[in-house]
Order: sequence, then structure tokens, then C-alpha cells
Amino acid sequence: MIPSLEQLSARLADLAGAMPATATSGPAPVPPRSPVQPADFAAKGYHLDVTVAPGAVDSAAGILDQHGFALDTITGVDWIAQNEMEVIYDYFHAASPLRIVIRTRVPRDHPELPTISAVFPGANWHEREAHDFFGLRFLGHPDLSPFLLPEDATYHPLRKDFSA
Amino acid sequence: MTAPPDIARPTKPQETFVLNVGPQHPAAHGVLRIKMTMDGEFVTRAEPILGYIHRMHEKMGENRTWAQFLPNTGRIDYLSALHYNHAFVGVVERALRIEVPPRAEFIRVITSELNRISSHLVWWSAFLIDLGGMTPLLYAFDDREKLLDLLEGVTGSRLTYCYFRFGGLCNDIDDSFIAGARAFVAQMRPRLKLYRDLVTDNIILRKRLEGIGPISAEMCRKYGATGPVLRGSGVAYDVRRAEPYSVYPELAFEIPTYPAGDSMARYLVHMAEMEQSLRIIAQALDKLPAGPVMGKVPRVLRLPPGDYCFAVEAARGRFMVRVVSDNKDIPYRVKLRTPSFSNLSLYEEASRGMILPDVLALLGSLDLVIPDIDR
Amino acid sequence: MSILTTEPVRLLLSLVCIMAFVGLNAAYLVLAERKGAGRFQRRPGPNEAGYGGWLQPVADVAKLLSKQLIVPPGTDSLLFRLAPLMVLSPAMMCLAVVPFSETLVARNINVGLLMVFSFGSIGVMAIMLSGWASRNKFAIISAARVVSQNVAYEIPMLLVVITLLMMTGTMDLNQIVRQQAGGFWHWNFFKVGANPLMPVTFVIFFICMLAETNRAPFDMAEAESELVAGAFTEYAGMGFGVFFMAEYANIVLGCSLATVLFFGGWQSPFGLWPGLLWFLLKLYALIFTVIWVRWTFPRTQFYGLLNLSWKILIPISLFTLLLSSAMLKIFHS
Amino acid sequence: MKASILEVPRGFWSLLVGMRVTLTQFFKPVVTVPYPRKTLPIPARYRGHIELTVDPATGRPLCTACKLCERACPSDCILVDGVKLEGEKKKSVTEYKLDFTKCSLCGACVEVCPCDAIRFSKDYNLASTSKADYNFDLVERLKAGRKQP
Repeated sequence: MIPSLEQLSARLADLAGAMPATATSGPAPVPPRSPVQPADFAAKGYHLDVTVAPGAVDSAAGILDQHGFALDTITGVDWIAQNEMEVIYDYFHAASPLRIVIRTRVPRDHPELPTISAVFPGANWHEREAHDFFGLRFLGHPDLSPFLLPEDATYHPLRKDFSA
Repeated sequence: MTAPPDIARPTKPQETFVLNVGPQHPAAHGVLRIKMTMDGEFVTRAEPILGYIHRMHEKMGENRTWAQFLPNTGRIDYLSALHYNHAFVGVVERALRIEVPPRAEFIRVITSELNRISSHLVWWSAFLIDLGGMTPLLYAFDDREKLLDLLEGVTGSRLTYCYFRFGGLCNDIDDSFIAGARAFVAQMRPRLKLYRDLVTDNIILRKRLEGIGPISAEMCRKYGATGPVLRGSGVAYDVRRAEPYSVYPELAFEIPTYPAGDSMARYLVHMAEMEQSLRIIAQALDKLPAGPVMGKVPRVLRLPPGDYCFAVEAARGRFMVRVVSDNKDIPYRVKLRTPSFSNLSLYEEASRGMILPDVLALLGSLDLVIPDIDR
Repeated sequence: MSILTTEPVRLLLSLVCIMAFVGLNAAYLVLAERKGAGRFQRRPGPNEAGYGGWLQPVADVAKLLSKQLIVPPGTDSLLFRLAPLMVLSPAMMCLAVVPFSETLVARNINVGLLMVFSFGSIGVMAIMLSGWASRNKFAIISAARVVSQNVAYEIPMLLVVITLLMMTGTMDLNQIVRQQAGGFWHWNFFKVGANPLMPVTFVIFFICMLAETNRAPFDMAEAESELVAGAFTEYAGMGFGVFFMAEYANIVLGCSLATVLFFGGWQSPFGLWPGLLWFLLKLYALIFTVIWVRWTFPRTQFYGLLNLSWKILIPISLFTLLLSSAMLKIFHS
Repeated sequence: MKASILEVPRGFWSLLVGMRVTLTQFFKPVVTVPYPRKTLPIPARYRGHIELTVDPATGRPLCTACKLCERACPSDCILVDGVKLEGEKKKSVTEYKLDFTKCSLCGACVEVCPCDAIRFSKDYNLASTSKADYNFDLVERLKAGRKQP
């Protein structure tokens, strides 16, 4: 069952609509936009750009899982100017060329969001890595001990205020 | 061979012991450490422990210009440096909409495929070493040496290539390279036959790999495994076809798949891919157009704000670069999605209840490069 | 001359000769193995020490002797030191009954074959002891493997030997060689008249010999990509060197036995000029095959190895045994 | 049952095929090069450490100490200094330090150089027990006449 772009946008739009729009404190970096945005693959490298609330990443993962998507990677971006942490989930599909990006923003001093490792066991490692590098706390994750960093590491090197 | 049910039962902690395979162990190529909880010779849990060769390439990316990060890409997966080059120049070209001349694209494909063969040859020989066969290593390295000579002639280095540039290549290939590549294709085919006679058809190898470490297509999906691992589970997923880049759409090749999902299937995928790569090289050499190898590129690279992805089919699977730009000449964020990382993440689940030699055969069949996992 | 033939002197002399033979063979077989491996892999092998690498064994031994003998803390030091001695002595003992030529045999006893097999089993125990005494997880796994492997391969080997014994009717090795006199078609290997499956029995014997000597593709004890160096992981210097020597001593013994039992020992293939030269030629041809096999195949999987023995070799050897006895009954009674 | 019985001779045959392969290789000549006694030609594009090139007319380095290479280097391993000599339009190099321990031979410096004043050398026999030996002073190296045609 290869999903069509329209079906997916509709389902993900439902999800994003059900949640309150991301509350941004400080200057908004981009003008407000629709949470589900089709993207030009040739220019961006993905087809659908979905912004959801932090609490909805696991439901989004569930929807994509039902449609046969696989998790590509999880990563963070530290938007220190906005005092926010962006978390980006990339998904790909093995039977169709569809690429989907799910993104959410969490406050920088309180970076917590649910884990999706129950849906995608492969997310376990990606979340541990994101925890290592950004200090993102994935609630419900089985083990967030340092992964790629030394086992006694307490720092998060990809935060923009980190200096060695 | 997996454990019979009475052995696979949950054992009491005092009946098991912990065996550290790595970070210095002959089967851990590089510095991978696997903490194995063993019940006799059966592995009840195999937990990979990473980070021994972590270099924080992603932080380096935030500290240097787009062009300065390019040499780093060749050092993430040292066996398929050109594919990683390709992904990074690809993402910048995509963001800036740089036109790459066709000749450059063809040369990129030719050199990338040569690189893929050399990577597979290293995998093949190292895998055979894991299985206790020494001689194939030397035969494979003999062939690989010819490849490295070819690539050294055009790129200047033998392993950590940095040959692609934003908008093209740093220099053109010459006739001796073309002749050498043609000669290589011609002489590699009989060598693959030799490999088949010596190793692939060998009953010892078949007994060793058939049915060992089955990985289902569903497990691959859940863990995001790609490349030969996914194709060995019967899924015809190849970034070269799924998200076509460069001139791959113009070239005819097949995506070899084997549905069994065991180590033998992954092995056969690798061997078939070498043949397909030879086919691609032969076609690309025939179609190679004349012209420049460098397109028009702005003098100072500044990517428009936003995020961009570019995925390539590296020798081990899907490699994706995701960059975030804030309109400066250095990236705001570089994320490297490496295939070995995802491929290894299913190891703990896939290896449960197998005996030690099989666990190591499974590890070898996943085709891992440790710096690629740790970055 | 009279002193030389007295029993104690003769004993001492034969002991010294055997030790020298084993020592030299071990040293130069290592070189042959490395050179051979080199040629199989299209490289020259060791070629720096001495002319073309001929002094390499001397350099190796000097290196091993100059190294510290480390007994790791926590090991059973008595067993740890005893194991290397125990592994080498049985192979030397067994060579005492092997007839190198009609007269060149240290101890010509009439149950030579029995002695070889009974002493041969001690080597297993030595490796098990070394694994046990080392207090190393890899070594323990290796020890367990060696025992089950050797038990599994002892059975088809003995079945094959019984098949042969029914034909020869004697356990005296020299007598067995004498029976194969006159042209290569008289060798046991080619005696298809007595048992059409004779070449198959030889193949089984050869496979079992490889397994008993822990040679690739059956080198479960070392299995360097799994168990580092298995039972020998903790040994350093000459302690390790002795295990290495024992491996080659066992190969020499195994190949000598194969020569005696299947290829007519010191008999010449044309029925003329029997002697030591023929024995050595056949012996080294077999040893070359052993090296050739090692550098061709990957290692078997442990359960595959046991399956090979219990599911393939033992049924076939039982069948040959039955066939042999049936043919003996029909044609020779 | 039939298949597993047939597997025995087939498997044995596959072993013989493998042994035939290694035996044919056994009688072929060796392919390795005995390295210190014999070396292979180095390709023209080989990337050794960088070196300064000289102007054939004046015999002095072409480098004008513009420091583009210093800025292009991803590993900060180049340090250039120069003075403006009297009666000349361009500066000339007085100091060119290369910290070879950090260099990754990416070639960014060579590509960025506007006057082809640096190039890759073919020098690969570099070994030392001291890290300090790899702080190359390329001007000194040029004067010492290492590998200049």
C-alpha cells in the first residue's frame, strides 16, 4: 500500500490541526504558515514538510508507520536566537520515492518530547544520539545514557553555546 | 543456527557471563565493541557499544565553510568516500541550483561505481577473514589495487578521496583513465567468476551463511536499514532509483534482491552489485560526453536560508546529508545520516539466541564501517 | 657398533632423532606453510631473513625464546605450565612406532596402530587443560569446543581404521606397509577389489585427521576471528611456540599414518627401490595438501562441523565397514 | 532426504573446484612489489605535502603571500608571511609554515592559489619519531632543494 501525497497530507493535517499551533516566544523566524507544506523535491530533497506540536511526534510516527514508512534519522537544530530547539524526523518509504519531514520545536531550557522508539525501535539509537548532542530528553526512552560521547559526558556539543 | 527453545529461555543471571568482543578483537573491524551476554556459546544479548572513534564531524561542519567541510565527507566512511563527496556537493548544488555539466556527472558516476566495487571488495575480503578464509583477501586486494591505482591517477589519493567539487570536479579524466577503466571492467568479470568458484559456491561457506541471522523486510523498515541489508531481505530499494540523482536514470542497471534475508542473501547481493556496477561503468564510459567538467559556481557560497536534503546510495546503503543554512558562508547545521548506523541498530534484535560464530557472521554480513557509525 | 645397538643407547638415540625430526619439521613446516600460503595468495611469503627467507624459522625461534613467559595472575599455574608439555609429548611418542623405512623405526611393536590412537587422545586433554587453566572466557569456550570436536571425529576415524584392519589383519605398521609391496596398485588406497569405497575411506580419514589436528577448516580451537587465539590466548613466548610446534608435529604424525595406511609407506610406486625417500615424498605431498586445504577454505561453523561428523562421516564409514566385511566374507573366506 | 544425500557429493565437488582455483594461482607469478627494493611510479596527480614553486625567470618563489591559502585551509595548518621588496609590485614570501600533522591533503590551498605558487610534492617517504619534524618551513625546504626539478 503505497500512500499518495494527498492522503498523507490530509491525515497529517488532521493531526497538526488537532494540536495547538507551536507557541513561539521571542521573534518569530518565519511568518506563520500552514503546518503541512508540500515541498519541491528538486529544490529541497523532500516532498512534505509537516510541523507538529512536540507532543504529537509519536502520533505522527504512528501514522507514517501505518503507511509503511521507515525512519531515516532524527536530529536537532539549536535555534539559540529564538531560545528554541528544533527536532526533525526524516522518513523515507522503501516502495515509493516519498520523503517526509516532521518537525517540532521545544523550548531550549526544557527540551522534552515523547519518544517514538515504541513505534520505530530504530529510533532508540537516533534519540540517544540526539540526547547526546543536544540534551533533548525523550520521555519514555528506555536508556538515554551517553552513546557516542564518553560514558561520563555531561555536555551537549551541538548546542550553539557549547565550546570545547 | 539459532538456539533450540530450551536454550533460548530467559536464563538466570548467574548462569550467564559477559564476553566483550572489541574494541580490540579480530572480528571487530576497527573499534566496535559488542558486549555479549552469553549462555554457554549462545548469545542471549549482544549490545553494541559505540563511540570509540567518534570525531564529531557534525560540529566540525558548523565551524568551517561549505567548501572546507568537503574533505571531511571522505573520512566518514573511508571505503566509499566518493559517494559521501557526492552527497555533500549534491546538497549544495541543490540549494544553489547549480548546473553540473553532463561530462562531470558521468565521471562522477564512473568513479563512484569504481569506488563501490572497491568498497565491496574490502567488505568481501574482510567478511571472509571473519569466516576464517584468508586467501580471498589477497585476491580481492589484488583487484582492488588496480582500482586504487586508477582512482589515484585521477583524484590524487588512494582512499579518502576529495574529488568532487560544487558544480563539477576538481579535474578532468584523461584517456589513460578511460582505457584503464575499460580494461578493469574486462578483467574484473572473469575475476568475479573466480570468486564464485572459490568462495560463493563453496559448501562450507554456504553451510555457514544459509539461514544465519535472518532479517525480515519489516525489521529493516522498523530500524531504517538500507543498502545490501534491505535488498538481502527482498526489498528493491536503491536510492539511485528511488530518488534519482546524477545521470543514473540514463543508465540501465538492475537492483539485485534476494528474498531470504539471511547472511547468504546479503552476501549474494554484494556480489551481484559488483556485476551491476561493472555494467554501469561500461555504459557510462560509452556514453561519456565531451565538454567542461566544472559548471558556473558563485565565488562565495551562501546557501539561502532553509534546510536541504540530499541522499545517495553509498556502498553500505542510504547516506543522506541534511544541512540547515542561515544564509552565512558556514553551515548552521550539518546532519549526516549514515547507513552503517541504522544497519547496526537492528543487530541486538537480530542476533538474539544465536551462537558466537553465527553472531559474528551476521555482524560481518551487515557490512559495517566503524567510523561511519561513530562519525 | 656394539654400544650403539644396546637397548638404552638405541632408545636414547631414537628419542633424540625423533625430537630433532619433530623440531626441524615444526620449524621448517612453519616456513613452508607461510611460503605456501604466500604462493597460494600470489605473494612471495617471508623472504627477508637469510637467502629467500631460509633463516626465518631461526629468527622466529630466537624471538619466541627471548620473550618473557607470562603466567597471568589467577591462572592455575601448574596446569598452565604443564599443558604445553603435555601437548607435544604424545605426538613424539607416536612417531616412535612409525616405520620411516623397513629398518628405520624406533620401536617396532606389533600393536603400533593402537598405541598411536591411544596416545593421540592425550593431545586433546592438553588443549582442554590449557583452556581451563588460562582463566579466560575465550579459552574456556575453545576448550569446550576442542573436546566435543575431538570426540566427534575420533569415531569415524576409528571406524575407517577398523575397515582397514579387517583387510590387513595386523596392527603392526611395518607389516601393513609390507603387505602393500609391489607397484602403486597394491596400495590400500587403490585396493578397490577388497572394498570399492577405499578412496572414500581415505577422504574420511583425511578429513578426520584435519579435525583431530585442529587444522583449518576445522580450527575451532583457535578460530582467531571469534576466539582471538582460543585456548592459547594467554600463552606468551615459547609456551605459545610449543603449541605451535605440537600442531605441526601432529600434522607430521597424521600424514605419516595416512602414508603408511593408504599409500604404502616406504614402498615405491613401481615396486622397485623401496626406502626412506619414498616415505618422505609421500609424507610431504600429503602435508602440502594439508597446507593447500587450509589456504583454500573458510572455517566451518561449529555445529556444521559436528553435523558433518555425526550425519555424514559416521554413516558413510559405517557403510564402508559393512561393505568391507561383507566383501571379505564373500570373496576371501 | 534425496536432496540432502545429493548435497554430499555436490558439496565435495565444490571443495575440489575451490582447490583447483588456489592451485592454479599457486603456479602463477607473485603480484606484490618488494617495496623498499622496488617502487612503483607515482601518478602525476599524487598528493604529497605541498611545496612552493619557483619562477624559472628569477629563481625565486612565485608566492606573493596573499594568504588565500591560509584562509582556505580547513585545518588551519598554513601560516604565510611576506614583505614587499622595493621596486616590486607584489609581495614576496618570507615565511611559509606548514603544520603537516594537521594537513589532510585536501588540496584547497592548491586550488585557491591565484598564481600557481604551490603544488603537491611527490614526497611520501616521511617518517620521524618527533612531531616537530612535521612543522615544515616550505621556504627553507625550497632553499634546501628538496625535490625541485
